Amino acid sequence: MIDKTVPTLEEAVSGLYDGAAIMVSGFGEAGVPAELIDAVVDHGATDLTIISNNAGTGDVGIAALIKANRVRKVIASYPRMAGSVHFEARYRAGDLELELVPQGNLAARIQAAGSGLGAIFTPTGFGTMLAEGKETREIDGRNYVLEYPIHADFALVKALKADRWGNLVFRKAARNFGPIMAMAAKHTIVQVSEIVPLGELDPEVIVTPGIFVERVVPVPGKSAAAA
Amino acid sequence: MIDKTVPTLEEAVSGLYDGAAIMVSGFGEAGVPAELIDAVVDHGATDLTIISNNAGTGDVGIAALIKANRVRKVIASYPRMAGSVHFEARYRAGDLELELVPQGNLAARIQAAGSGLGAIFTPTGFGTMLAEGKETREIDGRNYVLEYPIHADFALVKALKADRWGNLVFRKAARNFGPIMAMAAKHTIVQVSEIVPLGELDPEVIVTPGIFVERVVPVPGKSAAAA
Amino acid sequence: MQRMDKETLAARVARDIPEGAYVNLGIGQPTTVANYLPMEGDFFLHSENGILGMGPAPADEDIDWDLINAGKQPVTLLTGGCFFHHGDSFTMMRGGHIDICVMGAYQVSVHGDIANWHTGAPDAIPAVGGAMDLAVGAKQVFVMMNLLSKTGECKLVERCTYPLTGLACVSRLYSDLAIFELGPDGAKVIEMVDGLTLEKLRELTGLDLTMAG
Amino acid sequence: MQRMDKETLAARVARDIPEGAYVNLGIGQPTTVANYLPMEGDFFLHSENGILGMGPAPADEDIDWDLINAGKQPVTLLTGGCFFHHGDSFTMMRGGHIDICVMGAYQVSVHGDIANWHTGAPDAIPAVGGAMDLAVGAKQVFVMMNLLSKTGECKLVERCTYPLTGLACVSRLYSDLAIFELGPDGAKVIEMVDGLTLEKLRELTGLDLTMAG
Repeated sequence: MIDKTVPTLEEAVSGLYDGAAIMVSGFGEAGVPAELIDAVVDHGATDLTIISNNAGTGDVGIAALIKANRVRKVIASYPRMAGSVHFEARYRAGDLELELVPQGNLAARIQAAGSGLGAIFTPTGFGTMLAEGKETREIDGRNYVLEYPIHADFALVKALKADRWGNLVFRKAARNFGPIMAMAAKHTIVQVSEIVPLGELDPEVIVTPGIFVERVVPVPGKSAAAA
Repeated sequence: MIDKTVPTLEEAVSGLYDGAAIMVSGFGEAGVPAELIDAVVDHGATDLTIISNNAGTGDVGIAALIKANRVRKVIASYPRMAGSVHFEARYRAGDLELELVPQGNLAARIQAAGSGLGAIFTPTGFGTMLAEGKETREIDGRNYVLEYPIHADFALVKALKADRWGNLVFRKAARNFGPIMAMAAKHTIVQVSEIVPLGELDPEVIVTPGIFVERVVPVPGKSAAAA
Repeated sequence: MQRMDKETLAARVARDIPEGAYVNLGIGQPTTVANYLPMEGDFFLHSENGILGMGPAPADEDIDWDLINAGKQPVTLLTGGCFFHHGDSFTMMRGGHIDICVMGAYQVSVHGDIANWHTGAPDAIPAVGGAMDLAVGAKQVFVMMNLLSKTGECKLVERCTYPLTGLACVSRLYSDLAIFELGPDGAKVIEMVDGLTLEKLRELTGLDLTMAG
Repeated sequence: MQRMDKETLAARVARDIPEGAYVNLGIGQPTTVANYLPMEGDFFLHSENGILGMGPAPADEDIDWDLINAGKQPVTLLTGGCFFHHGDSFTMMRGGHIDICVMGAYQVSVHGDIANWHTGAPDAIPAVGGAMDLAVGAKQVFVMMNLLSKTGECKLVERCTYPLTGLACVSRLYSDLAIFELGPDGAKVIEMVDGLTLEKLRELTGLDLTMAG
């Protein structure tokens, strides 16, 4: 019997290692796997590359990792937000490398990694600073920039429900990057509000099939609805 | 009030024109919009390019269009099947151009069109006849073939249910190419077993958001379940 | 002459959005355009974080932090709306499925270039979000801004000096003083506020403006 | 020597598929491998047309033509299985998420090249389906076939003469006479049927075979 659920956050992140590239789901606060990130802080892995839309605010989530000086590089579209003080401090101190990626290119490069493409020609960013030094090409009268997939060793994802095969459903706009990051990482670790029996998730409604998920850990009562 | 439903198949395909490129959903018989294709036959548009996984069998569906000599070109991964007699006859007679595309490249090129990419480097087909003459590149030690998006003027799609905004859900493996073709065509026309009131489709469960759908026509009782 | 206030301008932009349009409203001033779309019509508001059919802000007791817009403000979902992941959301944007997006800007060029993500200041920490995807992907890009900066410099320019967000993509500029059509032939004036003349507008902008045909 | 019959061979392939594996079984002979996966274990069968968790053929009265496999035969869905579109299905295949695929072949080379979609006959109407995507994308590609053609020619070759499906992708060949490991160092024999010797196998294949280490 295959059971991908693990009982503790500690066990969920036990495979992490120094230097790992980690995708973190979430947009703003919605869909951020805050407890999994706390577990990464506790784990102690360092020299991490974090791939996420934002770079955390206040002292929680990615901001906590940055504060603890565990992050070498951030790949994000919108790292600077009200309250992203730890990111700003480390960045200004030169302790933190930033690769700024337009949000749609971030999504498309993550999808390219998940789907095994070698590179994509995307129109986004053509003619801007963010395409400087990159290969470009005119195709059928439009201009495109060549962008490469973003792979990760781990994806930390927050979902609403999972079963023991790792099938996932999400909640409202907390879905955001979760499904595509789950596809792009070698090891996808998911925190969910609820583990449900196999068969309870409608086969038509499963958003992320279990093939993309390695471990699932219950973190009850942590969906926004329950907050 | 926006209502994308139209009462008749005739009205659903009324915008077709000679020379159009038409995507047709379906894999085997599942998800084939047979009644919409019949309406295309009745419409009379000719010199069509058909983009579909298969090329029809017997005298129905795409086979009926081919039999009526309305098809100039087929883009497919698996055009030859037991019973694809009209395809074979026209192809051997030299009346029908065939672009054979590996199934995953067909899907990826349709997705590239829907998502606005200019081209993709895909590993599929590298070193084979189907990549002859195409640009290739080694990226991070793997070999890739440059493939271009497949756009269409129309997509004919079969779904299970729709609401008046064009939101869609599908049935089992009849989903197949429907959602990605709906994204890649200028005009997406959908036949459904049932039109439901707005709000009846759960927002978490809608597979194809209405933004990708232009017209919906009810063809009651034509899902496999009801057959 | 009487500058249009922000609310009047938002209402003016809303008038150019037809029923049934799929619309992305940028963070800040553009968000207010939603308040002026006719309640009785079906307008499809898209949010980059995976929402189509966004409704207005909720009552305090209905706030759900899993249901926020691109500006991270709580919103609601209309009946018929739906959720999807970031891949599909940016397929909508990059793939040309959004009919109209409305954005703010630091500068816009007469040919439709836009600069709205980076001031170019050497110590600025950059953040780009989805602006470049919208600029390149929406069928029509509308910009909404004051025509003049606080220091009186015209933000409609021959050539942007701020770092670009997108090239030749803005079709209309809605400003507090005038509305412009932008494109390969440069800026054409569509409307001006009462009391403003083309001559005066040429003076304010330093551009050789003509009226739209 | 005793050739393995098709059922014995299917059972032998099944023995090398660990519980929890995500597996794509090709049309024809490979499909029968499913019959030998232990009932009490969780095996995840993928079908390119958008199914994960495929179950066995249904009873006649339960046939549903919206629930078919890649060979267009009616199947069932296990509890816990799910449906998805072709984009996601080939993401699973091309993106390296399928652990094992099992395919038939016209020819396989000692270095793992495979030819299984086209005889090369000038009048053949080609059809490729998902074979090239599986060949390039699955973590391990197993081939299942008779070692010799009906006319006695060896189908394990130094270099394929039929049009290729994929290059250097097959890791194992399960044939009716022997099982081989394929790769950069050529073909190594893992097992042979009773009564067959390495010498005899070299003679049959015309290849300079060695036993796997």
